[in-house]
Amino acid sequence: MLNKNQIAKRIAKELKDGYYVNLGIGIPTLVANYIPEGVSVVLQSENGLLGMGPFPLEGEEDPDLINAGKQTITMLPGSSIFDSAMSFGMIRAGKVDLTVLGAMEVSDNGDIANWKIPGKMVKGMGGAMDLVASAKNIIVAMQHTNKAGESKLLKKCTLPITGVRCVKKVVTELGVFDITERGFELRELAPGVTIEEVKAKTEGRLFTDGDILEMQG
Amino acid sequence: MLNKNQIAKRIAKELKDGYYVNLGIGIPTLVANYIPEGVSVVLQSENGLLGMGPFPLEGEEDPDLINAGKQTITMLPGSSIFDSAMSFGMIRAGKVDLTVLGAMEVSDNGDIANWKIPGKMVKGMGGAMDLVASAKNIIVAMQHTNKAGESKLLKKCTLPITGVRCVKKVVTELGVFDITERGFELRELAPGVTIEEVKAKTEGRLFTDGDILEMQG
Amino acid sequence: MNKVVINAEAAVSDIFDGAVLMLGGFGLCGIPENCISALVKKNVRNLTCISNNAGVDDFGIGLMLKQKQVKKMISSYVGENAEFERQLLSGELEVELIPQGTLATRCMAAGYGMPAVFTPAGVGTEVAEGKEIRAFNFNGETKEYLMEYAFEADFAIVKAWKGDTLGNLIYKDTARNFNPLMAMAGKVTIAEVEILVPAGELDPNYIHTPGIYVHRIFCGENYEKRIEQRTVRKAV
Amino acid sequence: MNKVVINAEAAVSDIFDGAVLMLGGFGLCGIPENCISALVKKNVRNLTCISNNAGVDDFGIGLMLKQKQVKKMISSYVGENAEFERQLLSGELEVELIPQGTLATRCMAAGYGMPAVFTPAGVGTEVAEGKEIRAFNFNGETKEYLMEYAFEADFAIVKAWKGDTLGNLIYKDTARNFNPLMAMAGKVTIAEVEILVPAGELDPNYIHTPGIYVHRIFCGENYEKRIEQRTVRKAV
Repeated sequence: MLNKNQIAKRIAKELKDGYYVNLGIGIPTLVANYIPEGVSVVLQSENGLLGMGPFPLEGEEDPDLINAGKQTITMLPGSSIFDSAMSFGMIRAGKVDLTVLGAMEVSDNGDIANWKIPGKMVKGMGGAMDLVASAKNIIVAMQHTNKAGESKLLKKCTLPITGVRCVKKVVTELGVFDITERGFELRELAPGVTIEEVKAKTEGRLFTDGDILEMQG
Repeated sequence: MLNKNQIAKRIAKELKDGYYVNLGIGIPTLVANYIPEGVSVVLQSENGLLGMGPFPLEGEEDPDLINAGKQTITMLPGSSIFDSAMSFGMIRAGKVDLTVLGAMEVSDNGDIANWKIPGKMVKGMGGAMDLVASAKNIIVAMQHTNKAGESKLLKKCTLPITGVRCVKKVVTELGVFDITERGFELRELAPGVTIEEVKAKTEGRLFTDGDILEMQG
Repeated sequence: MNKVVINAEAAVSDIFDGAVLMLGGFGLCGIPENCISALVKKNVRNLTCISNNAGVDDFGIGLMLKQKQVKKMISSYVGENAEFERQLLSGELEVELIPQGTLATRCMAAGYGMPAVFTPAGVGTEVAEGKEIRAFNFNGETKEYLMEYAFEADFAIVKAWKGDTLGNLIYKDTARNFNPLMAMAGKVTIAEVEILVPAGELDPNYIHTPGIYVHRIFCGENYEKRIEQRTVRKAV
Repeated sequence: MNKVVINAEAAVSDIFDGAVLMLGGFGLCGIPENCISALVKKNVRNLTCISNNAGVDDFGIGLMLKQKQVKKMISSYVGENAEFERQLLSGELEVELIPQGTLATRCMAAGYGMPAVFTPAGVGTEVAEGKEIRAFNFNGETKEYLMEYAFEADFAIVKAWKGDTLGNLIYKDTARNFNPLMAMAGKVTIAEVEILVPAGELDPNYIHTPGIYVHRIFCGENYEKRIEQRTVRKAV
């Protein structure tokens, strides 16, 4: 079973040189810490920046420079600033190569729910609906089950959905899953995790086809 | 009867302090030479400039700085440069206060034809269709009759039209005409011109209502 | 032509009860602090506020919420505000949540004279309820889009870094965000700037909002520029 | 990540017969001179060219027309070209004339992922024939608009003033025109620049085209920058 940082590290292996990447809040943010050697990517922050760098050093925070999570950040050489319409314009136009998001639920046809829990205060979808409706390549990074131990990989989302048939891959502490016509295809298994455990914790259609690799965190 | 410069000078009296103005090619361009004292306007060039200044001095021409007629120009203090989409965006949004255009024909309901003569090589509408479809306030500056002596103020345009019901005022060498529900209302008469002459040279509905002023070139 | 007004009070003096306002900024970054203070002082009420966020309890639009000046918020994310939550749950406040890109694009549409735009955001979700859905073949695939209308606002209130007396504006870093879009969309657009210069001092090539969109401008003061999530890394 | 190619020949090497190209520029201002020369040399044919103008007889797209490389021009104004006129009248060349603002907006729509836009330009004229017309209440009036589709191009070829190795672009004065719009709209976007600098030398606040839209960039040479209408005033 992998921890959050290992999940992020596994996802980072999906990055290819030259990719433009949008990382959501939570585990996805950690992906930036594990960009493989020799791979150069540009991070987009949907509030209007390409070329997001690490958090600033103490004392170097600039209130005019934040990311989509409202955290103080820095810019790397070659950055560009633009307004929110152009930011979502490039997202809609499919110019962002990879989007990594957290989720509350994912269904076996790629629907995602990550913005609203009925009965709880709704904070808003922010840019999530735009991202999931537009990105060509969406990876969800999340825990396999919720706090009650229930599967988050479902036949059908129970929560209000954020987007339909958009998720391509799910990475959890248990494994790596491609979303296919036939449901979740288990591709990699985390060290120490059995297929039986994955089966028990996956409510949606799950199948394997060919070799299952060991998931490298 | 007024000459081209006097027509331009008369139109310049329509300028109000603070106006953003788009001047077409031909007589409209001359309007810039007669901006009244104390009136400050900003000229838009639809290829992407607000704050167009006069032609450059010999030797100061910059190939990167032209107007919509492809002539070398200058910028005044406070200018701004933008792309063609924003340029026509501000036109469509009604931010340009006054547009002055030439025309081949105007009808008494405000239709304008100024882009195409069947049987002749068609050069294109350029920005004319965008301008006439969007501007709140369009003045046409033109000769009252064509080379064959036929009226250009018509009941109905005979040439392919550029836009419908858009012209608000027509200024010719003979007079100033508002376009109203009842057709061309003669408001001002050029020195030495009689109402009879205007009537004879106007094919569209023409009427007068109240005082007719002398047109000041 | 001179669009300069003396201060925020003068700039917002004719904003009326029941007005529809756009307020620039993302979180607390790039918000029109001076105008918000003036609106609080003026205590104008029943406002509809189009703004990506709703401030925090004691800063930004939160200050107007605290005084119950806001009837309706149109935002993409309103997370950081307890008073907002209280008013919403008690029914005192209406809220319309819309996707962030849709919000941005609907502002831009107004400034570009486009009455409606198409976006895939929200297709298949509750955001699509009651909206016209249309499939287009575009960008290599056939996909459904929602038709979304341009926003229209009585007043757009934005914050820029630099501006000139003709209303030309330049924003700094991610404080740009929604500001240039809203600047284009107001029937009346009010800009507050940190640095106000005479026309001619800004390079025409680097102006983000041409002055034609801006009706009033003033040099703001005492910017607090509060940071919502101060996050730093350790020096290695 | 380095988007730099060695020269124009390398940049256009995979442009194929029958491709749809966008070419930036307004008149002869801001046209991609180096790429046009390379296309002439390559003699690729049956091209569809989306460009506001068609050059003059011996410069700009006129050079490609002379070699009969262009099957179809999509432009708003094609006035200054005798060879163009000859080919058009003889039926060798197809031309589609569309309003300038519509052309610009259809390019932008592609770059912004919007499959269609609405514009009033051409309503009631022959431009509206066969197009969907729709009335909207917007900006204080009810008015008809045409629905126009986003342009899609195999290659967009633009000219900028400065660029960096990540493809970020800055344009100069009115040589900006259609260039940033087309830069956003190409499946492959090629930029030629007068000055090419390492990533990090351009101020992120003043970049007109973010590098995400640009696939190849090179430093052009021997810019002629021909003036179409040299117009001067007398010193007083």
